[in-house]
Amino acid sequence: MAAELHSYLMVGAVLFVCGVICMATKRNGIGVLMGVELVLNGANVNFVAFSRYTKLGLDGQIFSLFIIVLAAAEAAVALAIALNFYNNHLTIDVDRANKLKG
Amino acid sequence: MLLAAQSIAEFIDSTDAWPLTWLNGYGIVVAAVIHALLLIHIFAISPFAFIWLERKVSGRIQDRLGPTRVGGLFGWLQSLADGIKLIQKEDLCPPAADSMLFRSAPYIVCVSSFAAFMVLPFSHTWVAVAADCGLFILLAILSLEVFGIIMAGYSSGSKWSLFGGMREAAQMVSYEIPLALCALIPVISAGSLNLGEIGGMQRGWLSNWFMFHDPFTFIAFFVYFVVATASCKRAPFDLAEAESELVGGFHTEYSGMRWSFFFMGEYASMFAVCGVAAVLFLGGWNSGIGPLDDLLYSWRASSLSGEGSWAAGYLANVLGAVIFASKASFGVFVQVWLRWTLPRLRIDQVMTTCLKYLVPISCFLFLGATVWPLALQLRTGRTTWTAPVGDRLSSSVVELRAERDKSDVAAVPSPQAAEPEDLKPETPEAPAEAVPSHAPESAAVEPESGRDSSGSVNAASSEVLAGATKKEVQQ
Amino acid sequence: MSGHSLLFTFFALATCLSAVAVVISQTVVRMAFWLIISLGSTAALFFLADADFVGAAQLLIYVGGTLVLLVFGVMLTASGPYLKIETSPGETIIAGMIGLLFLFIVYASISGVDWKSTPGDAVATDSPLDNRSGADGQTLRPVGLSLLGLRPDKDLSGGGDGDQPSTGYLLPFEIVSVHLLVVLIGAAYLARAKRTQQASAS
Amino acid sequence: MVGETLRNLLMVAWLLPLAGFAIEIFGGFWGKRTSKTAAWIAVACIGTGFLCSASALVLWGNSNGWTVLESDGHGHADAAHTEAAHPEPGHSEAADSADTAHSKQTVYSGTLYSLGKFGSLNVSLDYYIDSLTLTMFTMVTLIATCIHLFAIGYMSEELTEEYVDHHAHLSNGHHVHRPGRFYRFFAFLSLFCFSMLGLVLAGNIFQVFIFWELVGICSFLLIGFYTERKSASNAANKAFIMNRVGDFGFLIGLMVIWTYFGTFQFGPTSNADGVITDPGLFGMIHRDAAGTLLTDPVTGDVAITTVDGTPAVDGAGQSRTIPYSLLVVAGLGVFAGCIGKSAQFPLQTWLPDAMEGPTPVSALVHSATMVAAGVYLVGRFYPMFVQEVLLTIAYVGCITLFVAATIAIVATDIKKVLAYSTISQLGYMMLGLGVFGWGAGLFHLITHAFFKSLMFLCSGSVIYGCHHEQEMTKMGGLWKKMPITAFTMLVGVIAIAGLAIPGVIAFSGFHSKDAVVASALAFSDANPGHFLLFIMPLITAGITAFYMFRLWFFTFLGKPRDMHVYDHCHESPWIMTVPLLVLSVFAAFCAVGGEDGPLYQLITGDEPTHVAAGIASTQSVSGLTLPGHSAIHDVHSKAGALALFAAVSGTVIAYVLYGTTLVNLAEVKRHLSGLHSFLWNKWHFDELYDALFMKPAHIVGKFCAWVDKSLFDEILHGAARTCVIVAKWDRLFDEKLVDGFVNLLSRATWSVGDSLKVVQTGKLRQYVMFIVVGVVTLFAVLFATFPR
Repeated sequence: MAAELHSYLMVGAVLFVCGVICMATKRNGIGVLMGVELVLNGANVNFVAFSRYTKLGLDGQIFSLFIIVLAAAEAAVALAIALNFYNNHLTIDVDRANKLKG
Repeated sequence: MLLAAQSIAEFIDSTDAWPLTWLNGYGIVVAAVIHALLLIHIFAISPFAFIWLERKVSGRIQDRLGPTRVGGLFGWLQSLADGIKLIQKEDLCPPAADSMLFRSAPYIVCVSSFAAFMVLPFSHTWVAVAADCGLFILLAILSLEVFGIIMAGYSSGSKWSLFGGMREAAQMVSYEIPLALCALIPVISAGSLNLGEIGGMQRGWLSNWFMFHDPFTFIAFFVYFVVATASCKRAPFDLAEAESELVGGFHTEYSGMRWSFFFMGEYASMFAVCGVAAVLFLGGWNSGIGPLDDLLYSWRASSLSGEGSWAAGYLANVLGAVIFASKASFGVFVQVWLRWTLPRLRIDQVMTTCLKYLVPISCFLFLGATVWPLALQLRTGRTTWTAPVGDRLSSSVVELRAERDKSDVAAVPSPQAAEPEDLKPETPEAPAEAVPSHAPESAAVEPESGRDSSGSVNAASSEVLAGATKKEVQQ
Repeated sequence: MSGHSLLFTFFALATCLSAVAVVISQTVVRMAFWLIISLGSTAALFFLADADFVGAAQLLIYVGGTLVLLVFGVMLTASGPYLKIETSPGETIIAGMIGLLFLFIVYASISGVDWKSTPGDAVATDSPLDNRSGADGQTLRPVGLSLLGLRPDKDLSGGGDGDQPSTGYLLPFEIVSVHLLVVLIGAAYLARAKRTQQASAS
Repeated sequence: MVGETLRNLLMVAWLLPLAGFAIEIFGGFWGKRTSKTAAWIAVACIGTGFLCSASALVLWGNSNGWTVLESDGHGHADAAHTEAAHPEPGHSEAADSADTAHSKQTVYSGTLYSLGKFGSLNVSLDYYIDSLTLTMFTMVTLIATCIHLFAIGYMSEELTEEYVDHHAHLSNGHHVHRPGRFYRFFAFLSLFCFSMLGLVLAGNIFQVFIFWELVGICSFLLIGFYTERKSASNAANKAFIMNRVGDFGFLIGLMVIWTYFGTFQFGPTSNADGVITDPGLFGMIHRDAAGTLLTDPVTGDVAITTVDGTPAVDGAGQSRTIPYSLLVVAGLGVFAGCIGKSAQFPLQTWLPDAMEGPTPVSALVHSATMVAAGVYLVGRFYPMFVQEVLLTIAYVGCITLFVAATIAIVATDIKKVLAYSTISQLGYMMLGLGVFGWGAGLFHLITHAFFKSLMFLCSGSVIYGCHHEQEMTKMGGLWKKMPITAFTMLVGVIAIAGLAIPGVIAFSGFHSKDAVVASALAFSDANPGHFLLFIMPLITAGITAFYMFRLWFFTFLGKPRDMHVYDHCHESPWIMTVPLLVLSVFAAFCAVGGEDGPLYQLITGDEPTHVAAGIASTQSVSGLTLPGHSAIHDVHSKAGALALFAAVSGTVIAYVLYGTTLVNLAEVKRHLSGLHSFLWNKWHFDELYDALFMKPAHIVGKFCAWVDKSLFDEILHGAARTCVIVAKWDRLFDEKLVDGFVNLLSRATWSVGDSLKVVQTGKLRQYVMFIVVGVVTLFAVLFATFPR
């Protein structure tokens, strides 16, 4: 059991790190969003694994459900922001969004 | 769990009375074999049959014969011949295409369409995966199909394809909402997302079908059928592949087997949505004739308990599968019929129909179906007209009481020692302090059982209900 | 190697490799494709972990909803076919190295925990979701009851570690519902604001 | 019943002008300034009032069988008269119902409307109706009707949208152009009539005061009618302020009365059952048959009596008394008000200036009615006056009549002459009242009202005919141009001069002045020390005849002095001449029969009790002897002869000087230049007041200004300068120290932010990298710090 939990956590870790690298390297705004999705999924995997293999029980599943729902909401808002950004800058390159540069 | 076809496996593993006891321990293998056979032989061949059906029907509708050459008078081998022809064709990939996506898109479409059959029951317990949230999984898998189409449209490197893909994406995402809402209406009546369970509830006379459960489900059936037609991008909603506007839509650039995969996927999903309609609204594998259903169920029960012949149970299930398949096929026939009868809508009309009419109607129906039992109870004292759900729930409460009485005789439970898993609820006559303070509210179950029981009885009855349904599914 | 671990290995590999592919891909649509594979495989992992409902929700909402939305975004913001916005190789290399370092750190922390000996017997000998309350992935009903404020899987009658009654997740559920509505309106407003500006400008 | 009917009739007559005023002033709906509607409404109101008054008079006479007119002859007047005409003071309907048959009720009093009760002070609208009230009512309404009619003609120039006032100049030398104010004039006239009638009807002294002020306001409005003229507005102010001085005394009198008597009402008050609860002012001062005041035996103060004439006691059992000196003060106070209102010495100077108003105003307000209000009040309040007060009244009247008459000799403005004549005649009335000739004074009031209003209207007619030329020096020979005016004016002049052919014909002035002079003679006979009180009016009678005939000769006889005026002169239209004729009839014949005639009998119908018998010196506190009717009657013929002689002499002198060319007027003037200029400057009263009041006020004001400027201002400026210096230092502190500290802080913050902003690259991806690096570092530190 512990081995399986371990494997699940590793899968989650890989997803998480991939998401972070995705966020760090992609200049496309949508790509960054995808990175965020990956990160959230890494967390999801961990929750479900804990739900299955520890005494966490249903709570883990419900947390992952909430994460999924909030990810959907976040995607909707982020997409709207991205569209607005595109309308204003005619590009989706996040490096152009440096108006807050110090 | 996904591919293990666990219900069949468990069934085989646990049966003692059966002659097949030598199979014990190898249930998973048997189940896999059965699953593969079903998938290949029935689900994969059925699209060919439907393609033939479509050609014949369209021919008749257009006052011509349709295919007649291959395979005799009815041309029933025409689809096979077409398949052979398509296999032989060259697999083209345009230079402007993103080849990796271009090649993989048909697989996504095809796989997602066929994977839906995993949770679709053909007869009592004849289901690959008897998942508790079967309907949910089915809808989820069906919704993946759109991805393949978008991929195909985007990666073809053609504007016709891109337009078709975009249209398809917009259309399917929009129509998923009323589809899910309409599918949920019988679910409300049944109180379960388990397709096998829902089908089993509609046993008995025709009036037990959920279509006739109340006015809202009756209307919901037709709405569902329209929406299902649209989500299969069938005419008159086939804007994604409208040949008069977009040449071929998303599959303009495809040829050969990849092209045919789209169509196999389309016909598979047609059958899938019609199967869902059959299970949800049209009684599933039940014939609609009370005595006949009872007879078939008694065959199954006797074979299951080892008293009767296993062959009788198997025959009963085969008969049920035939009944189910004919209902679903009739749905497919109607879709074909519609395609050759109705003109195509414009894309804005399609979206208007969905967002301005079908979604509000579905919402209204959903609301009505929610309020209906309440209103009916106020008038008549019971929550259903005809359907068996209420009776089933009431009988389970009766059973529960009998069980509770037995346990009362055996031992008086102390509140501290009582485990929730024990299925030994507190008696209603017990002193107030004996009732657990966390007792859930009666909202957990149907009003029938909640009406005359305390909170703990409710919780327990819901447990019993869960157990009972599971038992039934495993039969 | 049991069937279960075989399947797990397959889907875990699919998940991880697709995720890496997402990082490596240069085209957004390809990224989306690999992301679908990754998330779909994750859903399969959920099924394997007896979380049917979560897996189905993952498929329906994530794959079928969110990603379609993302692809929409890609198409609406693409100024040409197969849009590529390259990242400089140096950045990629640095990011990769830091990512590897990060992965190593996470791995170290995962393997650093002795799950068996943690206080409170954190790792159960078997799934706490026993037969009655939703083993074999039959978690639909318990999850639904939890969202309605009931916890059939928890012993909260006083025999457990505390007397506190469980309220389940009714309140978070409602909050998330309202949150979704707000997001719906907000997103609609955001997408609409530009158009009215243009209308007023023209 | 009779009382109620009388009350209602008089109320109608009183309130109708108010209604007219409201309609005229608020009903701008007839809009056009050329409409005469306002005038006709005013005439209708006051005319109806006259009819009501006249019918009330007739009704009143019928109810008591005209007993007052039964002339008993002066010789045996005492017994019958006092008893018949004077039941106890505080005669009321209810109390009188069971009275004897030969003594019919003549006095009615009661409350019209109770305004409020403040403690024991009962403020209400009361009425007090006796023969005097009715006579005054009839006289006022009759004269007012005539003057209203006259004014329609006189004021017709105002019937225009744009009236050019030739006497008012703007700063650029142009005449003032303004809309006509025809309707406003009549509105003010109506308001004045209402006020005057209210004053006459008033049943308590406080109510009298209210209408007294209202009359003053109307006077102010009418004098200042040509408000654009500076002289007019000055005159209005002067009149009003002069009246205020008198009213100050009036208020003192009111306070004394209120303090000691606790009531303002003249007549008795009865409750719902008709039982008299409060005797009223006139009932509280009790005189015995000899005219002696009832005094408290212990303190010697004057006792206040109850209804039945016994001394009243207050709540503590003490008998209520009033010190004699305060009774004098109260009387003098009330008389001070009368001085102001009736333009007596020393407050007489406002009246000639009041001639700035339109001539009908002068006729109505400043000759016939308003100025007569003072005399009327003295007559009304007569029972409250003790001998010292009466003596004061007599001397004030004496001085006034002489001073005014002398000024009138040299005045050349036709209206000014008449104004001084008015003052002089008012002096006669006051004198008559002061020397115990109650009936004589009021008799002269009525007759004078008729002939003076007649003369004023005549002068108005002349002015109107001569296009607003008022200087007599520019007139002359107008007899031919305006015969009606000249004739009626002559009637008035003869009346005021007191000319008569004894036993044949005598105009009203002869009878009334005769009565006054007779009273004065009786008084000076009884009190030889006060002989001036007889000599002065006798001389003045001659002066009066002189200046009145001087006026008439100057204006109507002789040669025209200014041909321009003469050529454009014309007779007035009928609407102006008819009132002249009507008034001339009354001026001539209203006093027919003299003291045996109906008018005199009517006036004296409700004479105060103690008047008829007179008071002997032994009964008098101050040792004065007040003559009774019989005493006056004894000297009547002697006084009449003397007065007639004086008048004839004056007439002859006037004729010699002005009617013929025998005497060189300029020579006379040169010889008497000192006297002339003294008189021309009105005895230097204005200069006197200027020196007495204005100059000291100016000196005090200048001193105050100096204190303000050089003392207070310096203190303030010093404080301000100190503040400025302190503020400069404060500013230095604020700018250098506080601001410096704050600026230092902000600069430090700024530089820190400036150096930190480099971190904010604005690149999303770098932020992510920062986070990752941070997490990695954190974990590395954790692992290094807590090894397994």
